[in-house]
Amino acid sequence: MNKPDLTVDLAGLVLKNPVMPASGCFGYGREYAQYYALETLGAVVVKATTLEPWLGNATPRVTEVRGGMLNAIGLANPGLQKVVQEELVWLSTQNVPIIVNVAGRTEDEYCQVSEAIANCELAHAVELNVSCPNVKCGGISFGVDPHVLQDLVQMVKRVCALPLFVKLSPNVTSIGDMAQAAEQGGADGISLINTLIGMEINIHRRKPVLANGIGGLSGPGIKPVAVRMVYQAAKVVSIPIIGMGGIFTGADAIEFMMAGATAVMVGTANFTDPYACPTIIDQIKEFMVDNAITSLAEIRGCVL
Amino acid sequence: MNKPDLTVDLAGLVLKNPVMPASGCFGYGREYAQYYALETLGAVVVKATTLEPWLGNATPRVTEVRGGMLNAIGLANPGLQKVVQEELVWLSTQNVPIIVNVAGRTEDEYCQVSEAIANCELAHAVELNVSCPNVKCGGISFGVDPHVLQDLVQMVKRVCALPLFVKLSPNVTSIGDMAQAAEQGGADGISLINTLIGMEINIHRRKPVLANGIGGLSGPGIKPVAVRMVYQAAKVVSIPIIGMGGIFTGADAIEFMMAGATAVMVGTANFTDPYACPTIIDQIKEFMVDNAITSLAEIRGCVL
Amino acid sequence: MRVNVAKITNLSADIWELVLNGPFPYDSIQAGQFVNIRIGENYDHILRRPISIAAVDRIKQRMTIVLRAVGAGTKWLSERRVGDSLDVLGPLGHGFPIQSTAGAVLIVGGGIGVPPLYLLAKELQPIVGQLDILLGFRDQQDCFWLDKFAPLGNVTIATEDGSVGKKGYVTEAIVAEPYYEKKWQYLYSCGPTSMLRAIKELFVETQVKGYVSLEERMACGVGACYGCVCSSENKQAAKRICKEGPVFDWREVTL
Amino acid sequence: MRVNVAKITNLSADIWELVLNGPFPYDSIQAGQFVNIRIGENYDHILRRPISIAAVDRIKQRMTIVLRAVGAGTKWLSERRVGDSLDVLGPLGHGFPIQSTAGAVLIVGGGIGVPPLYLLAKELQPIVGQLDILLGFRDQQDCFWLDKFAPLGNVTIATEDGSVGKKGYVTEAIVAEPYYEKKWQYLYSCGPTSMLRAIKELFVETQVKGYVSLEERMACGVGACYGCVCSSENKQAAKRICKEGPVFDWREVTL
Ligand SMILES: Cc1cc2nc3c(=O)[nH]c(=O)nc-3n(C[C@H](O)[C@H](O)[C@H](O)COP(=O)(O)OP(=O)(O)OC[C@H]3O[C@@H](n4cnc5c(N)ncnc54)[C@H](O)[C@@H]3O)c2cc1C
Ligand SMILES: Cc1cc2nc3c(=O)[nH]c(=O)nc-3n(C[C@H](O)[C@H](O)[C@H](O)COP(=O)(O)OP(=O)(O)OC[C@H]3O[C@@H](n4cnc5c(N)ncnc54)[C@H](O)[C@@H]3O)c2cc1C
Ligand SMILES: Cc1cc2nc3c(=O)[nH]c(=O)nc-3n(C[C@H](O)[C@H](O)[C@H](O)COP(=O)(O)O)c2cc1C
Ligand SMILES: Cc1cc2nc3c(=O)[nH]c(=O)nc-3n(C[C@H](O)[C@H](O)[C@H](O)COP(=O)(O)O)c2cc1C
Ligand code: FES
Ligand code: FES
Repeated sequence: MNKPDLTVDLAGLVLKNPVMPASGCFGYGREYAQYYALETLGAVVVKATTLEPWLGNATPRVTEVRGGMLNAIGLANPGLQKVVQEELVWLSTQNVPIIVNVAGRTEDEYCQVSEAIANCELAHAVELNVSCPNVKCGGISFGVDPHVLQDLVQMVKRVCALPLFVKLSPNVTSIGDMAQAAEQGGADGISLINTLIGMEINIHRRKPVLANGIGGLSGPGIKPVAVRMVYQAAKVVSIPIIGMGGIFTGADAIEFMMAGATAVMVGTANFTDPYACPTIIDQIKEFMVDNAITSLAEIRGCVL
Repeated sequence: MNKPDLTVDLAGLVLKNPVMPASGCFGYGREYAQYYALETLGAVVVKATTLEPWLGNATPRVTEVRGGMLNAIGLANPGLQKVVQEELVWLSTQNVPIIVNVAGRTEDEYCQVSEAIANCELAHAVELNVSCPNVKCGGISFGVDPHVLQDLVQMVKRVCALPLFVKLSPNVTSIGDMAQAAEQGGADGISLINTLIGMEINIHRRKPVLANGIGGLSGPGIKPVAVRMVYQAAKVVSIPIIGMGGIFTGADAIEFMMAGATAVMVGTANFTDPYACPTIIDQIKEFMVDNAITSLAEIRGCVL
Repeated sequence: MRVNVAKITNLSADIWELVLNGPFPYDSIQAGQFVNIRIGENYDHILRRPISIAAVDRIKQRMTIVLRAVGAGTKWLSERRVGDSLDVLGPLGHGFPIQSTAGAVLIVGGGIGVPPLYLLAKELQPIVGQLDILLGFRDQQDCFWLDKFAPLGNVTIATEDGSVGKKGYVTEAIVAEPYYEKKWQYLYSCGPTSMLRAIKELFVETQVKGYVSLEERMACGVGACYGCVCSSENKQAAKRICKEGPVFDWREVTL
Repeated sequence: MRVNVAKITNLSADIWELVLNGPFPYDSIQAGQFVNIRIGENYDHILRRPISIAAVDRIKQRMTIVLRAVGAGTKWLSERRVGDSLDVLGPLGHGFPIQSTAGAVLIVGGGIGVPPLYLLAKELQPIVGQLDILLGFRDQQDCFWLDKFAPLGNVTIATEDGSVGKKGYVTEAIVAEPYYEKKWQYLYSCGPTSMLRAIKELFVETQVKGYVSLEERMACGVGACYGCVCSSENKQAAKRICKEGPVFDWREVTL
């Protein structure tokens, strides 16, 4: 048999394999570069970047729960300027496509950051994190109302020439509606899912474990919800989907692709095992060989 | 110290302790009666009951996933008449309050079943399962639109004299809105959460594991989402809340009560251990003794 | 209930025999009943795994199960050591009725459906005398317990590749028997649903009475969740395999 | 990296000492660095647990950790047997700078913060000679490694109930020393944040230089998730305890 072909095409961005670290779980790549060459990856997705530096939430910011973890980092990041100058400049020497996750409090902030990322010519795509609170709408997230989302995507698309992926929040009644809104707004692809909102209480201290009270649930326990949402989104949009949520093995990644994902992102698994991404790439390859799959297109969306 | 007082008052229905099996996870009680006396429980909550018998979905209907399980039973049940005659008549001899979970395809079906349950004088409360597809609204669940929900609750309340608990679906953007809609509709309490919608794919067969494709996710992995939703609902309603989702230990139950629940339900844990409910009751008692808590009211909603 | 692993034996590549002792109502076990076993002590596996009881020693108060390590749960079971304790529920379900059995009996087992038929054969043999026992396996590697079945009757083996006994499926071995439609009065079977279905087709036009043991994914294992139903031929309400089964009159269930 | 448990000793009710050998860059370990240990092999615990390196034997190529079993992860670690392998990442973070240390040194440890100070003391002692070592524990039950510290300096013990050494908190033992504000040039400390905060208050007006080791819940342990930050006094961007720490100049961080 021929060598299996792991390349995937994400709206014109061709990746040598479908596996990327998920935003916020891989810093800017430096920390994991000591474990393996970043060029092993399909792409590197960096932490959320905002216009100004964000300090993030008080600690504790993370806690393990059964089936996963909760985080309330609060999108802490050093701000656009430092991200570009100190991180992207370095990362661009690593011979791997770069996707910059962008967050903001207003549509204008999203536009400014996305435009600057496109103009700096160091990144290959932008991923909009629309789970942030929208200050104009009383703090309700951009990612829960289809109209708000479509407008946001449209505005960003106008100023950002890079492929634009919209990262959807799973905390909605209809993920299909949100996916369609992103597509209609002009998104080149969608990525999902961001974290489910959860909470853990320390019953001895009688208060939430996280300083922020609520936090984002990620890890193995959310995979069934994530696979279902990829499946539902894939039924209603024709732009490529990047699936994530609890991917820990190659088999998990294959499951998302069968549900309709073109590529996948790996978040929490990096914490359990810093070699998670390269291991998953190897396992996908192995599965393809064992099952005589020559290209991932053969299985993509096969359950739809 | 005095003996801890585990009684709770659910809208006038006084339970000797706050622990009940969750609907659908305990049949009609008969199967677990061989393991312990049902009167040990705060109440018994029976499987969803519909006007006519429902056959349910094709098999496989259940599968284990990391952090929990998926089910697509499809509310299989022998229908109102048999439930009353064959199950409630027996259960009413067990010296334990009975809560009947009611489901339907139309508002009229919900009303007929709830009214009949009230009139049969064997049950002590009705729990409306509003996660069922509403045939009039193209199969969208009653439990995802606040207006549809409020109307349903209002109509049922009019014909059903028993305390009425509305069991909310977690697959919504704002659980607070749904909780308020139930309260405004006249609900005497709300229970939450029902299962999250999930999916698992068998990558070797290239099809979903469950015959139904998607199913309901329950078990330890959903607890953080459930605790968060109880917390959010408790902030906006004043009727009592019954919390559930991944409760496996007394500590889990305490966590829900601290988030605002008056009582709790235990679902999937019964499958892992048939003695789950009595064990949880003992553990709650122990926690109260260890922490000098004389009444559960002392901790209820303490993180709100 | 907590029982202990008294012995664990690897019978073939992925098949394991576990002898369990410790407090358990051994005396009440019927052939065809199963135990539902907890996997691990933590929350990694919240559903128990149903495994048939394959043999009982009522004097020594112990029982035997045989399992194929196919996934995480059975793999965990295959890694137990002597002295480890297991949390089991059982005996569960309804076993094979044997009271009214009379006349020539055919027992057909396939793969990992074979073990409970050993207990059945041991209990039937004193009642009906010589049994015709037909066991199907994938290949030689896959065979087990042939020596244990040998004294209980007329044993025929069929393997898909012919490496042991006849080549082909068990149904081919059945039709190879002259007058097979009239040869037996009773039929007992356990194995993959495809096999049970093929057997049902062979005998549906005959007078042969009998029972099949079914499998389905289970959650509670005690009849409380309605996860494990099968449908009955008369379109009555679905039957729970864990509670009304796993053994059913083979004419009553849709396969 | 996979290391093996060479020895496991129960030091007191809930405190365990594990000697680990097998491939690990022992030679590069600095006092104050930690390892991040995977708990179990399945998905029940997806976050590693950070544990300080308490001792290294660079000749025998092994290291020692000491842990208190407080929750599921540390309990699991305390249940390891000799020969079991552990998946560890490390050495992680930045340890205690010792190059420029000169003058009288005070080392203050509290509870489970004591172990990394043993490695520190062993490395500092040849450089600066006699050390003043002050260790605080809850009670006699809670004390460990006193004999190991004894040869390294002038050791004072404080227990909350006075069952060993002085009664009270370590800070009380410090202020009991005449001219404590001027007694030492360097301070090294590790223990509960409340203790570090109290010590900082004692010395904030003095010229004493030094370092504290901080703790925070971690996810990645390598600097990638920004889960474990502490804030710095100059209101600059938060510092990651796992990467820029766990050891910080005590004047730079807000406690
Ligand atoms: C009444 C009954 C008796 C059985 N007796 C035996 C026996 O004696 N020996 C033996 O080896 N096997 C027997 N099985 C099958 C055995 O239960 C499954 O092989 C086992 O549950 C697989 O679990 P796993 O974790 O290894 O596999 P996984 O595939 O990881 O299991 C995932 C989930 O699917 C369920 N599942 C997967 N396959 C089956 C199946 N075939 N039947 C039921 N549930 C399944 C598991 O219980 C689990 O919930 C029996 C099944 C039933 C219903
Ligand atoms: C740099 C560093 C060095 C440490 N060195 C040691 C040591 O040498 N010996 C020792 O016994 N302990 C040490 N700790 C504390 C140790 O990491 C925690 O006690 C341990 O993680 C608790 O895990 P658990 O599963 O037993 O408890 P659980 O309470 O069940 O843990 C739940 C979650 O909270 C986290 N967590 C809970 N308490 C702490 C804590 N105090 N610090 C960090 N995370 C926590 C856990 O990692 C886990 O993610 C150190 C912590 C840090 C940050
Ligand atoms: C610690 C942490 C930080 C995260 N930060 C971001 C972020 O900055 N931007 C974003 O879009 N998603 C962020 N996420 C969400 C992940 O990218 C991912 O969507 C989610 O964790 C689900 O995948 P997983 O289960 O593989 O972790 C973060 C997740 C974690 C656990
Ligand atoms: C097998 C199964 C059947 C269920 N059937 C019902 C039902 O009939 N009516 C209902 O309201 N909820 C039903 N549920 C949902 C549970 O009552 C409960 O809300 C959910 O499982 C979360 O709790 P848990 O994590 O403790 O299981 C069912 C859940 C399971 C697992
Ligand atoms: S497994 Fe629950 S009814 Fe059979
Ligand atoms: S634990 Fe991730 S940055 Fe420190």
